[in-house]
Amino acid sequence: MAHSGPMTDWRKAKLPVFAFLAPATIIYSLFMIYPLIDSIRLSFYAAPSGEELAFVGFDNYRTILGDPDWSATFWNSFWNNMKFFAVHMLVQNPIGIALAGILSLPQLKFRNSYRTLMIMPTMLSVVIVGFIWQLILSPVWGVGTDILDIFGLKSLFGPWLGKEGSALITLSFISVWQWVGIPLMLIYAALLAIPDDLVDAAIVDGATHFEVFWHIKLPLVLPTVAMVSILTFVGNFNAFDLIYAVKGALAGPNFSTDIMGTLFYRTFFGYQLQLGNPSLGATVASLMFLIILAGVLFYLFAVQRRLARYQL
Amino acid sequence: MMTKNIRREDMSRAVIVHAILMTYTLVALYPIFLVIINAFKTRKGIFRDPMGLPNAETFSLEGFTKVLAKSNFEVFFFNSFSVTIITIAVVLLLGAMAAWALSEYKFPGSTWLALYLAIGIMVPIRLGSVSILNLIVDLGLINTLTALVLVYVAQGLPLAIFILTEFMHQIPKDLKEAARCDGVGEFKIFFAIILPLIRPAVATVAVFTMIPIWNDLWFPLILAPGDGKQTITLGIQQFIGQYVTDWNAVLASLSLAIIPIMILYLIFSRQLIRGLTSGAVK
Amino acid sequence: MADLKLDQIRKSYGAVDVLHGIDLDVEDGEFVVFVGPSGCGKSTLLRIIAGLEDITGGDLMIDGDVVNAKSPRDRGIAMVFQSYALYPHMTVYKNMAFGLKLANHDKGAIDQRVREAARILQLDQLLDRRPSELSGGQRQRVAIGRAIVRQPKVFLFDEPLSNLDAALRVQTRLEIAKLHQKLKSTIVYVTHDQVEAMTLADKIVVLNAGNVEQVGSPMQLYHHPQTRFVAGFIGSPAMNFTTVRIDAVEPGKVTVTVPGGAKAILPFDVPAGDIGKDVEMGIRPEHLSLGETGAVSVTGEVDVVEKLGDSTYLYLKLPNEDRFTVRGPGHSRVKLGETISAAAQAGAAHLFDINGKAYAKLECPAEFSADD
Amino acid sequence: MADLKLDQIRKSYGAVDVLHGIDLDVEDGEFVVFVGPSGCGKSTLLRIIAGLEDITGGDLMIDGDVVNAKSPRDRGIAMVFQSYALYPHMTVYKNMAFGLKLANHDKGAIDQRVREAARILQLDQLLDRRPSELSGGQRQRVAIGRAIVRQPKVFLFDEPLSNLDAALRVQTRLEIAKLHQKLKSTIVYVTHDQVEAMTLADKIVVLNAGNVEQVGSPMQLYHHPQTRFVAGFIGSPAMNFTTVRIDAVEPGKVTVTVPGGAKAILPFDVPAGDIGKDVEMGIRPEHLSLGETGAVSVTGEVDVVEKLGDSTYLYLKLPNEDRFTVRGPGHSRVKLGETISAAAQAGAAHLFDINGKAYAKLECPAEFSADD
Amino acid sequence: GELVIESWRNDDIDIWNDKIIPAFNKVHPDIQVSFKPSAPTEYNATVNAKLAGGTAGDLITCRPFDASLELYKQGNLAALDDLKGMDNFSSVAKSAWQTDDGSVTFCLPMASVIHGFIYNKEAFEEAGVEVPTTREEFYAVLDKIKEEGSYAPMAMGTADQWEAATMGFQNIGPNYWKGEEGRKALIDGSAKFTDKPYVDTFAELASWSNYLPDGYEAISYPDAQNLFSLGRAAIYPAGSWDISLFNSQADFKFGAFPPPAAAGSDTCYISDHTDIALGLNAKSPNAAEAKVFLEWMTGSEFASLYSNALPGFFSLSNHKVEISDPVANEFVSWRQKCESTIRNSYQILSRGTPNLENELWNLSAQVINGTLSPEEAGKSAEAGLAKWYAPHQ
Ligand SMILES: Nc1ncnc2c1ncn2[C@@H]1O[C@H](COP(=O)(O)OP(=O)(O)OP(=O)(O)O)[C@@H](O)[C@H]1O
Ligand SMILES: Nc1ncnc2c1ncn2[C@@H]1O[C@H](COP(=O)(O)OP(=O)(O)OP(=O)(O)O)[C@@H](O)[C@H]1O
Ligand SMILES: [Mg+2]
Ligand SMILES: [Mg+2]
Repeated sequence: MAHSGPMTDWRKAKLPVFAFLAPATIIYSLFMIYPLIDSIRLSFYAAPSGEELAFVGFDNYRTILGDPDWSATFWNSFWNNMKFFAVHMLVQNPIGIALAGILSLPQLKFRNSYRTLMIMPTMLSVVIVGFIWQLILSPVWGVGTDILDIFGLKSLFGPWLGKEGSALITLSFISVWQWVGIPLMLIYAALLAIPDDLVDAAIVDGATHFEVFWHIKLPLVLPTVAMVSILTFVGNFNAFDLIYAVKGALAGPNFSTDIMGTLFYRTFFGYQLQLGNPSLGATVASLMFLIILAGVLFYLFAVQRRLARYQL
Repeated sequence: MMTKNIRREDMSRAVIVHAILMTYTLVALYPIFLVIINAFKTRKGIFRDPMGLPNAETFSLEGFTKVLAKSNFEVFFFNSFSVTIITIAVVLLLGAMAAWALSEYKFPGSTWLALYLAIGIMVPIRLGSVSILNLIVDLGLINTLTALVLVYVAQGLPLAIFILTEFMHQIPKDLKEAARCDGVGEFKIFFAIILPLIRPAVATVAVFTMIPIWNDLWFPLILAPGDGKQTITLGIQQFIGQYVTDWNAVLASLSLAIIPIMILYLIFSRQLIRGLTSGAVK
Repeated sequence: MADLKLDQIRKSYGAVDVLHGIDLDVEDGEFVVFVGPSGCGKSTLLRIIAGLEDITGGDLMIDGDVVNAKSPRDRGIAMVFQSYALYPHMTVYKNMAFGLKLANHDKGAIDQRVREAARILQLDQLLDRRPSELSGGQRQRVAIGRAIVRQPKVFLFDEPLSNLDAALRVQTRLEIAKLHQKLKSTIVYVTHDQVEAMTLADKIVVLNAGNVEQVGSPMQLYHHPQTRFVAGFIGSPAMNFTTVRIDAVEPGKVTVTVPGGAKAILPFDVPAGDIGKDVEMGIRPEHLSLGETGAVSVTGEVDVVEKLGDSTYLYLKLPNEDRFTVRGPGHSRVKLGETISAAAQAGAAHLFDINGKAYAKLECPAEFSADD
Repeated sequence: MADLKLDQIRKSYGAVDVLHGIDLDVEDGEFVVFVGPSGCGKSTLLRIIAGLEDITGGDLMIDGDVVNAKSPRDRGIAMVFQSYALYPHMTVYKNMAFGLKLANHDKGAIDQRVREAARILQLDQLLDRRPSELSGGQRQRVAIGRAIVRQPKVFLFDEPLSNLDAALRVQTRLEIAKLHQKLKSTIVYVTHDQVEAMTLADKIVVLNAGNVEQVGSPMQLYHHPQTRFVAGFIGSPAMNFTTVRIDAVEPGKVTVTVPGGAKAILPFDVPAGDIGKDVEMGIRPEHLSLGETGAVSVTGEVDVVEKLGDSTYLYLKLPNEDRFTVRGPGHSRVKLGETISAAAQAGAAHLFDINGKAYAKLECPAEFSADD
Repeated sequence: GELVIESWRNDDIDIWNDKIIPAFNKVHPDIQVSFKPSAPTEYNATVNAKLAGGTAGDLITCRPFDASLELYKQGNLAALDDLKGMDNFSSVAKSAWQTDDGSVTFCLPMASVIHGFIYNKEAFEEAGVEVPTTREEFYAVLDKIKEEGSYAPMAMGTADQWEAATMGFQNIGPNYWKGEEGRKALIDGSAKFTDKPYVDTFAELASWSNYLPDGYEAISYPDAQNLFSLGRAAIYPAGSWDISLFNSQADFKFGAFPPPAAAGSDTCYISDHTDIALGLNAKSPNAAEAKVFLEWMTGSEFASLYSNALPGFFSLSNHKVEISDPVANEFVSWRQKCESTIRNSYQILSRGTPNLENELWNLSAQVINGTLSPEEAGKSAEAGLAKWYAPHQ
């Protein structure tokens, strides 16, 4: 974290520091950290049906990573999650960046209206989003076909949500549609912080608006792009709702849309006839946490350090 | 006269730019539009011609009448609203306080505390559901909106602190020191100077906090499913049955559920625009 | 290198008119400085020349071509910004090469030009640094270097020195002057510092609220301001003004009563109709001498004394509450509260009618006129 | 009102020593100005007095009490910041009243004090505006007003004028001077502008790299700089320096060779051991006269001419490449490239040894000495 | 206090509030009852969490077999053997909510659902086909309708997966594996999924893809319901619970027929699945009142009320219930001519990991999607069982 200058020594303000931090830390520790630790503790225990919890060390981890069925499921969901993340990185963030770039063009009319409208999908609940897109993509109701028909592309339409090859990608796109607002908002704010003079200078230097964006603005907002990326990563590896809303916890067809979140849910809470297994569920969650932590640490130490924040 | 001075490339660029923006706006809004128009149609109207506007034949308020008759929508609204608003207020206040302390004061372990407070961004809080439920039961808060608020506050704090800390760093140092020289106490500096100054950032955090809370289904279900305590998302769920889905009612309640969050968003978004365009706090 | 012609340039932002029809000719190789108070439209005019703002009305010609509709990159201009606007993520070298690279110059040519500019500006050692690793003055030079390499027809400078501290400002000012001598390029330069304007310009354009108040060489403006505004704006410390009453006029001569009651005969052609009117007389501090008698003399109480070492500024309060600055010698012994007199030669006085227009001054010793 | 005593104040940030033991006495009602180049520690010292920075070593006393451990609000100080640091969300009135309200003054008393300060600073009309609706000068005055209403023992100013344009700076400078006369308060004022320092200070403290270089009245510093650093820092345009060789010494007299070969006899006491050494001679531009003969004379080629109207600066390149600035009359006819001579009286010269310490000057006409 | 019923049956709120509870209150006006359903997909997780947290309602709607058994084992459900009126239920009816050894019953059986096919009578008339009675006729009818072209022959999709297993595999399967006989054989390990009956079931299922609408891979259960109720499909592989929806939404006449057996087979089998029961939260503070309610539910009034209010949910009690809905009546009449069985994955076989029921969802959907051959599907199901179930190892 970049500090603007010397901070005030806490000894001069002992009580205030404590008073400022205490309420947030207490509520957070009590309702977030304690339950999480309590649950993660479960990953070292097992409770055979009807029996008491017993400490089993790393057995649960061995099961998840060692048992062929479990590890296949686990790695399947991991790789699906990576694909899910890749689509967000390759589609959501570039679209967000591009739209933010366009919105930050000088003298653009209606920019605030555009921005407000474009962020609307982000406000919706996944129940709504899942429902809308199922409706649109349903081969039965023909909204999708009709829309493609407008462009003469009707023949391209397929039951994307139902095919193993395309279901995950389709869901990723739906998620992209919903969440584009976040990178858009954050990067737009960063772009606005770039002084107009820099843009003017580049234009006088003979750059087109695209070149200004590519050579000047983008390099300058790279730290924000990196932050958006890590938020995307954390968000994607915690994702659950959309897939659950559209495909259920079984994440079909044939687990092709199964990501870590759905795997966790299915394992922890059970699904249909499958009983929940809190111990294994907690193990999955702990592994998720480790993966996310690894990603975050990678970002902190390998990426963020290398990205210079330029004083604008 | 006017046009002679306007560069042709500017004109064509403006056309292209607006074409792109409008296309994307359309992509963003069309699905929402679909939900809303279909909410005003009969079931047959919905499924015979989902893209058509409601017309004399297909227009129907059946969904809305059902939703309003069968469920206490006012109550759901009220619950969702109060939970969301109170949570936002608490998250913003406590989050800003903590962010302020973290960004302003140097004390042993401040980096660790910052990291500790950030862990919450990385793990799904659902994982802790059972412990949370037990805790809430022990506190005797089950089936109260307070329970929801507490959990949401804990859930919203990490991101709020994370974002607000960044913004706090941008507040000119002179301003705080001027206040100190003015003889202003630390609390007063925070409440009278800092809080008003970071309003735009606060609006951003409010939006980020609001979305998952308003739309959450899980905690209302386990913490406050009781009569008169349901939130709107939970309310909608009652129209999604096991084998039968009441589409009219679902669409109507979805549309109804969109409205309040949009209003909240628009309120905050004015602050947000101010924040974005004024370079944060200058 | 090129000449520049502004023909009735107007600019409005929505309903706000910022420039009200500016006419101006800049010749090839000329160093033109725009001065004027903050908000008068200097930057706007410069940005219009650069092509960064659209023109609301009128024509802008560079080398005889109307360029109103041309984009900045097609105008052959280069601009140096007040904030320098260096690209923070590029090295000095890249900052300078950026424009050339965009124009698809070949690598060798770019390198040669950048190194040449770096040599001229003594930036050779700094080519690999980033702007954040440079001092203010060095940044300023990089910004200029970035303009030079493009070999533009016209250089535009927008308050390039205002972010520098006093010492650096003097030094960079000298460098810009030398650069102009060396490159012989057409330069349009905006500043609100009249020392810069005086020392750098071949021609100064004084802007006031979106209008050209006066155009002329520094000495013309110093000695023959056509309006009270120009008189007050050019010169430091600023010209002193006080209200005088016109008592009598003769051809080429006017008798006025100065505050305190003394009379003065000044060499101005004032229409007889103005007899009895109150008009404004201006005298520069440096033309007033303490205690001496002269054609015009004022008396007042000293209410501030500022000692600068080489000279002392005495601030007199005249009987009519107008304030006069007098420059005395560095070792002046005048004390606060003393009542003193200061006088000037008749030729040093300026006289402005109630609209702020200067009356024509007739007889004029070399000391008080521009001759170049 | 209070006196202030700094006793061996040291400050380090981690391993970086910023202040190396500052001793200073400020008397009740005195106007003290800290000057020095950027980064020399002026702001740090001021902030230490304010209590915004911890003291690493030494003692700070206000009115005889050691206040090292006191928080800013208990020190009875008020500070005006370079950036003004007005609360952007409060009106002018509230900005000024804020500190008092928190100190639980009653409403009537607050209102009276605020209005009084507003009257003094001519802010009466602006009390309901927010800072964003004020001009730079007005903001500056609000910042001062905010300090005044608190009736502090000591006022601290950190480069309060550096964000203002030239005209406003002069005007505000005068206002601050009058304010000091009126309030008779103790003021510590930081600036890097030596005109401000010269005109405002009772006592100037020249800081250099965390050390006090010299303390004295403006005229003492102007006429009797103890080091080359102070000599070069005080005075505008800056003092000219060139290397001279010491040929012979007698008590109270030294003979030196100036660049170009001419000899000069100067009234300094130089130890015989320094004969044959190269030392630095300094002469202020305003003490050089064109062409005239004097005790010291230099000859060089004019490489820049700057006409300012009232005077002309000529920049000479001496035979040893040193550069001399000469102030000529406004109507000077000297052309670029001409070789000219400039001379000064022996008393105008300053001589510094190789460590930059001034040699004692003996005989000294009133013109070249501080006597107040 | 007030008795709270936890349920996943969102759909039934009206019936409970308007009919069942008022009827109960006529007899016991002093006992307040409220029906609190949650979303079906969240039900298990919610109830588990609430039970763990001690906030669950007094009466818990029971899923059949292991889900409820586990709740009982954890001490969350009270034993109900001593409940008066429990003897109104056959042992088959109770089997879904008993311990493995049958010694304890912990939920009061409420209803079963029957699988079969619902058809659009108008479509059949237009195509000139009769209700099929054999498998061969069934496919002839489908071919005919497909040929005729104005209706989709069959309305179903695989997007939700469970339809493929429940309305497909478990619907037509009993005719292959001979109902209970085959089901028990699977449990004792004497039959395997790689055996012919199971592979054949998968194979028949695979042939359905010819008759399903385009893009059936992305058609969800509500889509299929709508396709049929809007008159766009001729045959709908159904659960009896669909009747009430179609009653309210279809504006054409529809009928039902049981899954056709192969020509020449002497017995037909139907899936008559024990689906829903009501248990007593062991920690309920209102256990006494709750028992009163449960006792009332064993009576004939409830049986008749429930079966008629929810046509397609057939009371499991021994009371004779007059069902007024013709189609529901048709469904229940198959109990007379065919052998009943329950879904073969429910008892015991879904107790381990992988879970057979969930496996069957996935495999059935894949078979119809054509991404897996019937043989592979059989092998896969068997391999899954073999992983944890001793009789199959
Ligand atoms: N985008 C804009 N919209 C509306 N008014 C504007 C805009 N840009 C500038 N102005 C107005 O135009 C006038 C001229 O501005 P300009 O920047 O040219 O002044 P300036 O002479 O450069 O002043 P300064 O010395 O302070 O830089 C000002 O009154 C300013 O408020
Ligand atoms: N928090 C800090 N940590 C490390 N060094 C610091 C810190 N604050 C200031 N310094 C250093 O202390 C020195 C003195 O700084 P200070 O701000 O007092 O200079 P100054 O004389 O006010 O300069 P200026 O005229 O530029 O304002 C500088 O070299 C600066 O880099
Ligand atoms: Mg400007
Ligand atoms: Mg400073």
